[in-house]
Amino acid sequence: MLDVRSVDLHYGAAQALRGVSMTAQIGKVTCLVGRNGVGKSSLLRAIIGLKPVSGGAIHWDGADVTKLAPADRARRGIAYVPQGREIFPLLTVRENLLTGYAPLPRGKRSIPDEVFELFPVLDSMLERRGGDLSGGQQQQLAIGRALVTRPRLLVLDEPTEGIQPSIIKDIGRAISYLRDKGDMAIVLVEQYFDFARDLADDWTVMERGEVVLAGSRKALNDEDVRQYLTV
Amino acid sequence: MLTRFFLMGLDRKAGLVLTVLALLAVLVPVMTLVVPEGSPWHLSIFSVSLLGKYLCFALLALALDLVWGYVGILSLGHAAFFALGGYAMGMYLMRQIGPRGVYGNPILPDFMVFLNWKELPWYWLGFDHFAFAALMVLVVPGVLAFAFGWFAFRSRVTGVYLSIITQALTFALLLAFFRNDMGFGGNNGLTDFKEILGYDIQAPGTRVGLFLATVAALALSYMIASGIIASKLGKVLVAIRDTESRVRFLGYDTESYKLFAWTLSACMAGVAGALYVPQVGIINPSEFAPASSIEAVIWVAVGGRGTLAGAILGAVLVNFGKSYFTGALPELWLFALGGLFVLVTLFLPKGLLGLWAQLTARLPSGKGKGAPNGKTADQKGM
Amino acid sequence: MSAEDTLLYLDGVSVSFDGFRALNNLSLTMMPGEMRAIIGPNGAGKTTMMDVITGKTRPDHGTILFEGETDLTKLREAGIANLGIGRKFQRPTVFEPHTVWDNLELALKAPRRPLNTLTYAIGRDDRARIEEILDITRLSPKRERLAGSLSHGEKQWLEIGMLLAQDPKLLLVDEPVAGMTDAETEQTARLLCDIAGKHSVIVVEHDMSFVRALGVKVTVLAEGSVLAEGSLDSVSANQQVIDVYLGR
Amino acid sequence: MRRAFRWLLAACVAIATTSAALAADLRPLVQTMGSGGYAGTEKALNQLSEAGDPAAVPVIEALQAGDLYVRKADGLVVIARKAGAGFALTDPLSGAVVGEAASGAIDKIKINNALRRSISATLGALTLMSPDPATRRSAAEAVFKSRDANALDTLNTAIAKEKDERIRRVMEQARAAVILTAGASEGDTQTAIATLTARGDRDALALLSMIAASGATDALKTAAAGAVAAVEQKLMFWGALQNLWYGLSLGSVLLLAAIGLAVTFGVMGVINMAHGEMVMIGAYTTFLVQQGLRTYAPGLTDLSILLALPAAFLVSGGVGVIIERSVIRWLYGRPLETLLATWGLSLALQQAVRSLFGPTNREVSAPSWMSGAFELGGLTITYGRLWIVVFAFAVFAALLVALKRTWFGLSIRAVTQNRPMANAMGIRTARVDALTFGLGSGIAGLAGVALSQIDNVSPNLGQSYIIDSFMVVVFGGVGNLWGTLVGALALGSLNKFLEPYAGAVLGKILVLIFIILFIQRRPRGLFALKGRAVEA
Amino acid sequence: SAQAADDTIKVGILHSLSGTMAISETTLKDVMLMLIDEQNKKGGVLGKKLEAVVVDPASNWPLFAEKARELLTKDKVAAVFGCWTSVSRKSVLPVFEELNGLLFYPVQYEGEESSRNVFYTGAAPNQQAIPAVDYLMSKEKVQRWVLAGTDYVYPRTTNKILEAYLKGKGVKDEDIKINYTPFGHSDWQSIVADIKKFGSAGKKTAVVSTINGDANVPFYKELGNQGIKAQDIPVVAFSVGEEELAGIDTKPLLGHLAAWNYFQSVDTPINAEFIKNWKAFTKNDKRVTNDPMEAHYIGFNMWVKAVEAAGTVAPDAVIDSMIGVSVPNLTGGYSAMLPNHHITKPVLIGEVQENGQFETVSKTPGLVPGDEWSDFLPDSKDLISDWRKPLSCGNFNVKTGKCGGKGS
Ligand SMILES: Nc1ncnc2c1ncn2[C@@H]1O[C@H](COP(=O)(O)OP(=O)(O)OP(=O)(O)O)[C@@H](O)[C@H]1O
Ligand SMILES: Nc1ncnc2c1ncn2[C@@H]1O[C@H](COP(=O)(O)OP(=O)(O)OP(=O)(O)O)[C@@H](O)[C@H]1O
Ligand SMILES: [Mg+2]
Ligand SMILES: [Mg+2]
Repeated sequence: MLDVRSVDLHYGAAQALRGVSMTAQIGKVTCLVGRNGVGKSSLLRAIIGLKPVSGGAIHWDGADVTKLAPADRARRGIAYVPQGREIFPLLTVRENLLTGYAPLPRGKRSIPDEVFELFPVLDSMLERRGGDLSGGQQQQLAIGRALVTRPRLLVLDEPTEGIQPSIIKDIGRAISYLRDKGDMAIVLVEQYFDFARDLADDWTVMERGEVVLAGSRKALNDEDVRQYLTV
Repeated sequence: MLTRFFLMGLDRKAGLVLTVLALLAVLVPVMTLVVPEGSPWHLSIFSVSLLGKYLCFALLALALDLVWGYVGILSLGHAAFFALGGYAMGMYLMRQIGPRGVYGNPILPDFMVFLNWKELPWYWLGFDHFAFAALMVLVVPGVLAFAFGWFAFRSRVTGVYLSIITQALTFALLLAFFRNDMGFGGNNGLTDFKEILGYDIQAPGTRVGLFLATVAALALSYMIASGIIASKLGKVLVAIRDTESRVRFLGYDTESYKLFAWTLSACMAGVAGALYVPQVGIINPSEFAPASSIEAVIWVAVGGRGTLAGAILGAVLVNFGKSYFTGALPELWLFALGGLFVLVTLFLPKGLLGLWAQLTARLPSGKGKGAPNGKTADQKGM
Repeated sequence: MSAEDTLLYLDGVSVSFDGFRALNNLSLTMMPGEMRAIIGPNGAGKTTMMDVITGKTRPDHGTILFEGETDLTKLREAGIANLGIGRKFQRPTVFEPHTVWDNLELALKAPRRPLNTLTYAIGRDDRARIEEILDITRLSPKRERLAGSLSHGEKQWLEIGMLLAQDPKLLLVDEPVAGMTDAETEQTARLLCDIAGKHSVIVVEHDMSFVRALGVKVTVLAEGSVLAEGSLDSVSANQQVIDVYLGR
Repeated sequence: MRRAFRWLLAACVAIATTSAALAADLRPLVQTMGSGGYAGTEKALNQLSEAGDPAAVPVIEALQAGDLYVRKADGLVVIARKAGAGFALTDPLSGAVVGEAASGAIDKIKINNALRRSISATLGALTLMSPDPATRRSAAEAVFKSRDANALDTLNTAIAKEKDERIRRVMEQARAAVILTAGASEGDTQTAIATLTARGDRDALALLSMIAASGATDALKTAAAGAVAAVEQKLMFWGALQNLWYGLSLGSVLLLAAIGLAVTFGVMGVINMAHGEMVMIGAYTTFLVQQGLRTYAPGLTDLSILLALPAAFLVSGGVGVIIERSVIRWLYGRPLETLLATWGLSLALQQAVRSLFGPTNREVSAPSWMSGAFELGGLTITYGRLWIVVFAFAVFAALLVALKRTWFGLSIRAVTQNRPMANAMGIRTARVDALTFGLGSGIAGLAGVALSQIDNVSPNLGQSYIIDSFMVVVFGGVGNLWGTLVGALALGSLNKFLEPYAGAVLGKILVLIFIILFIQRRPRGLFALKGRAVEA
Repeated sequence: SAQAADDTIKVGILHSLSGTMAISETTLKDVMLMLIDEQNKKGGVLGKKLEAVVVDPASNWPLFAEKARELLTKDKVAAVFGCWTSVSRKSVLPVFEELNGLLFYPVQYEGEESSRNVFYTGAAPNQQAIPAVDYLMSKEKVQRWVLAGTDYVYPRTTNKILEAYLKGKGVKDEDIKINYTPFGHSDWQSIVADIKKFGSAGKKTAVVSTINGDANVPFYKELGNQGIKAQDIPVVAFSVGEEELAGIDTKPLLGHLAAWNYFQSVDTPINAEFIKNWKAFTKNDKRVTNDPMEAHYIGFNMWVKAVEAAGTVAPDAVIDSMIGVSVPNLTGGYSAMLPNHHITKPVLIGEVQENGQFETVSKTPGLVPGDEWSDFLPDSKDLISDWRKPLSCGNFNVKTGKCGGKGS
C-alpha cells in the first residue's frame, strides 16, 4: 500500500504541496484529480522521488521510501508514466522499452506480451527512434515502458493526453485488467473525467496544493468531485 | 528617442556600474597626476595601465556576454575581434613611429625592412590617419563578424557547432597572422610604439588619457548593451536564446536579430582591442589563440553570465587575480586560479553576481542549486 | 477546385522520413473564415501537416498556397508567420525565462524587424489587449510569473493566449485541450468559435466532445491522407473511421 | 647475434687464410687509427679499406660501435668494453685479452658523420661475401649508397657466388650504381640502366637523371630519359598512395585523441576542457610504467607499452571518475558551466604534472616492434604509425560495441538523454554517470599511450590536441561515433592532401576554413541526426 | 618588503613558469636562483645580499610587459634576467627603455636589435647559424639544403640570412628548399618524407632546422622512424639542446648536429664544477645543462663584475661599466661584453650521442663576436651599434654617418 503522509513540497520559495496525504491500495485504482496547477504532477513527482519533499513522509509496502532515490524506488516496484511522456528521444522504440529492464533481475528480463497486445503500433515501429514518434505513439510507448518493469505501483500522469479515442478505450481496458490482476496499486491523474470515473475505485481531489476531498467511489458521487473541476 | 533608449536600460544595477565608472574617471587622474608620489593615495602609472587593461578585458567580456548571456551564442572566438581591433590600432601606432624605427625607414615598419619588403602592402594604406584607423577598428571586426554571422545564422548553425566554428575562425586567424608573409610582423607582432595622436605613448598624461578613453568606451558600451536588453529587442534576443524556433513561428526573423547582436558585439570587442594595444604596448597573434577566447568566456561565467555587470566584474577580478597570483605565487597560481573556477561553478552557479542576487532577492527564482537532477533552461543549447 | 478564393490550399502534399510516408498525397482546402476540425489516429500526420504549412518541414512534393497565391513551400518560418499564420504546438512551448506578460508582449501583433523592436514602447492599446488576453486565459494573477514555472495546463493556456495575441488570419491549433478539465475544454471551444468567422482555424483534437462542441466540418486523416470529410456525425458513422480511430 | 657473428667471422678468417701474416700487415694501420683526430682515423680507415682484408672487419665494427679506444699509457689501440667499474681490453685483430683499465686510462676513438659514412662503405665492401645473408644484403645496400669503385671487383665475385636471388638483385643494383657513377662501356651502362629502372626508387631516379643529363652517347641519354619517365610515373603513383597512408595515420591519431571526447562530450554533453589532460595523464602513466620496468624488470621494457595500456586506462579513468563524482555531477543540466569547471581542472592538472614531473619533456622510448619502417611496394610504412592505426580502429570498434550492444551502453544513452526519467526507470544514474565519464577519460588515457610514441610527453601535451579533438567530434556530428571516425579520417586526409600543395601552415588554415564552410552546409555535422528526435 | 630594500639588492627573474614556454624557461629560473644563491654564499654584491624576485609571465607576451614594469617599478629590481622568445623581449623592450632598467637576454635570436638597456648573452645568427653552415659545407660537403623552420620571426630571419649566405657561396636556387610549419606541429610524416625525397637527388643534402620548442620531439621521432640517418642527411638544429634531447630516445638520432656556444659535454674543470653545482642545487643528478643556462651564467657574472666596478647598481653606471667586462665562460675561455651589448663566444658544433649528449666535432678557433646587424641583409649591413660614449647609438649608419638607421 502507498501511504503519503502530510507531504510538503517547494519549488524554490513557492510551495506546491501543503500537507498532502493520500493512500493507494493494491488492486485498486486511485484517481487524483484537480484543476490545472493544483499540484497533481508535483505529488506524483514526490511519490516517484524526482522531487525531494520538504516535509512529511512517503511509505510504500510498509517501508519508508521518503529518502530513497528514484532508481531505488523503481527497484521496489514503483513505475511512472510522466506527463509529457519523457521518451528517450534518440533511443529506438525497442531500446526505450529495454530501459525498463533496469530494476529487474537478470532472469526476468523480457518484454511482457501484454505491451504489444495493448499497443500494436509499438511492435511495428520497434526500430524507429522514440523522438520521431507522434505524440500519441509516444504516450503509448511511455505506458509500455512502465509495464516492462513489472510494477506493483503504477503511477500515471494524464495517460490519455493526446491519444486517439480507440486507444483511450484500450488503455482504460488495460488499466482495469491490471487492477483486476490484483497485484498492483494504480495512481491515476486524469483530466478526462468520464475516463477517470469509469476506472476510479477511490478519489483524491486536490485544490491549490491541498487535498480537499478523498474517499471511495461509493462514498462520493460524481457531482462532489466535479465541483472542484469547474472553472 | 535616443535618450529614451538609454534611460530604458538604467535600473539600479546600471546606476551602480556607471557610478563606479564615473568615480574611476575622476579619482584615477587625480590620484596619479595630482596626488604627489609617496603619498599613500598616490596611484602609480603602472597601476593605471593595469586598470586600463582590466577595463579593456571588461569591455571584451561585456561584448561576449551580450551574445552569450542574452542570445545564447557561445563564441569561442571573440578574441579574434578583439585582436583585429587591436591590430587596426597597432597599425596606426606603427605608422606613427615614422623614421624613428631602428632602420630609420620613414614608411616601412622595421619588420618589413629586415624581411626585405620594398613597399607598404596595400592594406596598410590609410592607417597613418587616426580617423581611418579608428574607423577600421569598428569596420574590420564588424565586417568579419557580419559576413561570418550572415552565413552561419542563415545556415542555422547553432550550439556547439557555432562555438566550434568560431574557434576555428580564431585559430585560422592565429595561424595566418603568425605567418610573416601576412605583413603584420609575424609572431613578434606590432610593438615599440612611440606616440598616439602626437602624444608620447609612455607619458603619464597619455596613459591617464587612454585610461579615461577606456572608461568612457566601457560606460558607453554598457549603456548601449543595457538599453538593448531592456528593450523589446532584448526580450526577443532572450527568447531566441531559449527557444529559437518558437520565435521564428511568431514571425521574427531570428537571423537578423542574431546578426545585429553579433556584429555589435564584435565591434565592441574591436574597440576593446584598440584601447588595449596602446596600453600594453604590443599586439601579437597570440591574442588570437583559442585559449584567449575561452578565457574571456571564463571571465563572463565567473562574474555571472547574463548580467552585464557580472561580465565586467568577472573580467576585472579574474585578471586582477592573475596579475596578483603570478607575482605572489608564481609556481602555484594555476592551482589557485583553476581552483577558483571550480569553486565558483560549484557554489555560485550564477557567478559572483548571482551570489549578490541570491543574497538580495526576496523571491529566489525557484531553481535548485545545481542538484544532480536539476534541469534548467540552459539545457537547451550552448 | 480552384485555389483562388481559398485561404489555404494543399494539393498532393507528400512528406517522408527515411522512407516512412508521414503525409501521402494530402489535399485540403480552407476558405477564409472557416473553422475545421481535424481528427485521425495517432501518427496519421496531423502534426506533420501543420509542420508543412508553417515551414518547419519541407514537403517532398505538392503545392501549398496561402490566400490563393503565396507559395508557402518557398518561404521560411518567420515569413510564413508574418503572412498571418499562427500556431499552437502540440507540446506547449513558451518562453520559459520570460514572464507571462512578456510572452504575450512578444507575441502581440506588431512590426517584427529588429529596429522596430529596439524602439518599441508599449502603448495603451497593446496594454489593454494583453490584459484582455490574460483575462481570457485566466492567467492574470500569474502575469509576473516566469513561464517556466507554470504547470502543464497553464502553459497550454498561455500558448493559446500567445496565439490570440498574434491575431493571425489562420490559426493552427494542435490539441489545445489536452490536459484541460472538461469545463476548461468547453470554454476553449467557445473561445475558438468566437474567433472563427473573423479568422480561419484548423483544430486538431482527439477529444470528441470538444470537436462536437465546435460544431464544424471535420476532416479525418489517416496514414497521411484524407480518409473522410463531413460533419462529425457523418464521419463517426463511417465504418473505416470507427475501425482506425474511434474504436468500439 | 651480431656479436656472435663477429667472433665467428673473425675465427673463420683466422683459420681460412694465413691470417697471422695478414693481420700483421694490418696491425700498423690499426695502430694509427687513434692518432691525428678525425682526419687521422679517416686516413687509416681508407687504407684498411684499400687493403680489402676482411680481418679488419671486427676493428671497424668496434670503431662504429664506439668500442675502439687508445690506451693512454702506451698508445695501444684496443677494444674496450665495460666490465664492472672499469673496462676489459681486448686486441682488436686477434681478440686476445689485453687486460683491464680504468675509464680514465683510455681514450675513445671518436667518430663523426663523415667517418660513419666511410665505415658503412668500407664494411659494405668488406662484408659482401659474409656467410650471413642479412649482412650481405646490407653490405650490398651500403655499396649501392657509397658507389665505391674500389668495391667493383669484390662485387663481381660476390654476384657470381651469390645463391640468393633477392640478394643478388641488390648486388646487381649496387654494381649498376657503381658503373653508372664511374663510367663503363655502353653495353654495361645500358644493362645498368635497365637494372636501375627495375629498382625504380628515388636513388635510382637520381642516378638515371644524371645519365639522362650527361650520358656518354645519345642512345644512352634517350634510354636513361625513358627510364626516368618510367620511374617517375611509378613514383608518382606510389607517392599518391603514400599520401593516403599519411592521411590515414594522421586521421587515426586524431581519432584516438577525439574518441574519448566523443564519449564525455559527444554522449554526455560535458564540454570537457580537461580532456587533453586525461590524454596527458595517460602519456605520463606510460612514462612511469616504462621507467618502472626499466628499473625493476629491464627484460620486459619492450612490453612496457602493452602494460601501459591497462594502466593508463585505469589511471585516467580513475581520475575521470573522481572528477565526475566531485565536480561534474553537480553540473548536469548546466553544460556551459562544465566548460568553466573543466577549464579550471585542466589548469590545475597541468600544473600538478608540472610540479610532479617537472616542466620538461619526459622520454618514452619506442619498443623495438614499434620502431623502424618497412617497405610495402613503393610505400614506406613506419611500424609505430601502423600500430597506432590498428590501435585506433580497435579502440573505436570496442567502444562502438560497448555503447551499442551492451546494457551498460544502453543505460549510458538513456541517462544522458533524460537523466530524471532514466532514474525513475530504475537506472542508477549516479553510477552510470561516473562510469561513463571514467570510460571517456580512460579512453583518453589510452590515446595518451599512443601519443607518447609520436609526441612530447610534457605538461602541454593535452593542450595541443584539445582543439583538434573538439573539431573532429563536432565536424563528425556530436553524439555520433561513426561521425567521429569519419570526421577524423576526413580531416586527417584533407590535411595531408593539402600539405604538399599549400605547405603545412596554409594547409592547416585551409582545413579550418573548410570546417567552417562545411558546417554551413551541414549545421549539425557530417553525420547529423535528423528528425524530430533531435529538434524536440 | 620595503625595508629590506636597503640591505639587499633585488634581481628580477622574468621567465615563464606556466604555459607553452614553461618547458624551456623554468630551467632558466632555476639556474638564476642557483647563481644568486652562490653569489650570496660568496658574500653577495657590494656587501649586500642578492634577493631574487620571481614572477610568472605565463607565456603571455603582454603579461611579460606588465611583469617587467612591476619588477622595475614596484620591486625596484637592479637587473632583470629573463625572456626566451623574441616576442617576449620585444614586448618588454619599451618598458626597459622607458624605465631605464637592465635586461639580460640569454637565448639565441635573430639579431637585428640593439638596445642600450638589453644585454644579449645568447648567440646572434653569426654565432650559430653561419658557422654551422660553414661546417656542413666544408666537412660534410653538403650541396643541397633544406631550411626547415617554425613559421615565425627567428626562423624566417635566420633563413633569410642563410639563404643570402648560401647563394653568395654559389648554391643554386633549386638546391635550397625552405619549409615552414606552424607552432607545435606534430605530424611530420610528409615533411620528413619530403626531406628524404629532396635528399635523394644525388647531391649531399643537409637540413638546417630552426624548428622551435615542442615541435622538435615529434620531428626527431619521425626522423628516427623513417630511418633518416645523420650520415645520409644530417640535420643541424639551432634550438635543440640537451634539455630537448632529454625527452627523446636519441639512439636513432646518432650524429645529427646542433650548433651552440656550449655543450654540457664540454670537458673543462669550470664546466664540471658548474654541472656538479647544478645537480646538487636541483637535487637531481639527471638534470642536464644547456646553452641558455651558460648564457645566464655569463650574463650574471658580467653583471656582478660591472656592479662591483661601478660601485653601485644604478643603471646608467652599470650600463657604462658593462662594456668590456670579461668573464670566464664554461667552455674554457673568456667571454667579453662588446660595445654593441652582445658578447664574444666560441661556436661549437656537436653531434648527438646515444646518451642524449652532444659530442663536439668542431669548435671555432677563436671567439666570435656577436653581430647584431647582419651583413647579409641589405638594410642592416651598413648599421653598427656602439653604446660607448660619445657615439652611444644602437643603429649607427656607417654610410651616412648618422645614428638612427638609414633614413635620417
Ligand atoms: N519546475 C517548477 N518550478 C516552479 N514551479 C513549478 C514547477 N513545476 C510546477 N510548478 C508550480 O507548482 C504548481 C503545481 O504544479 P503541477 O505541475 O503539480 O500542477 P498539476 O496539478 O499537475 O497541473 P496540470 O493539470 O496543469 O498538469 C503550479 O502552480 C506550478 O506553477
Ligand atoms: N522526423 C521523423 N522521422 C521519422 N518519422 C517521423 C518523423 N516525424 C514524424 N514521423 C512519423 O510520422 C507519422 C506522423 O506523425 P504526426 O506527428 O504528424 O502524427 P499526428 O497525426 O500528429 O499524431 P498524434 O495524434 O499522435 O499527435 C508518425 O508515424 C511519426 O512516427
Ligand atoms: Mg500535471
Ligand atoms: Mg500530433
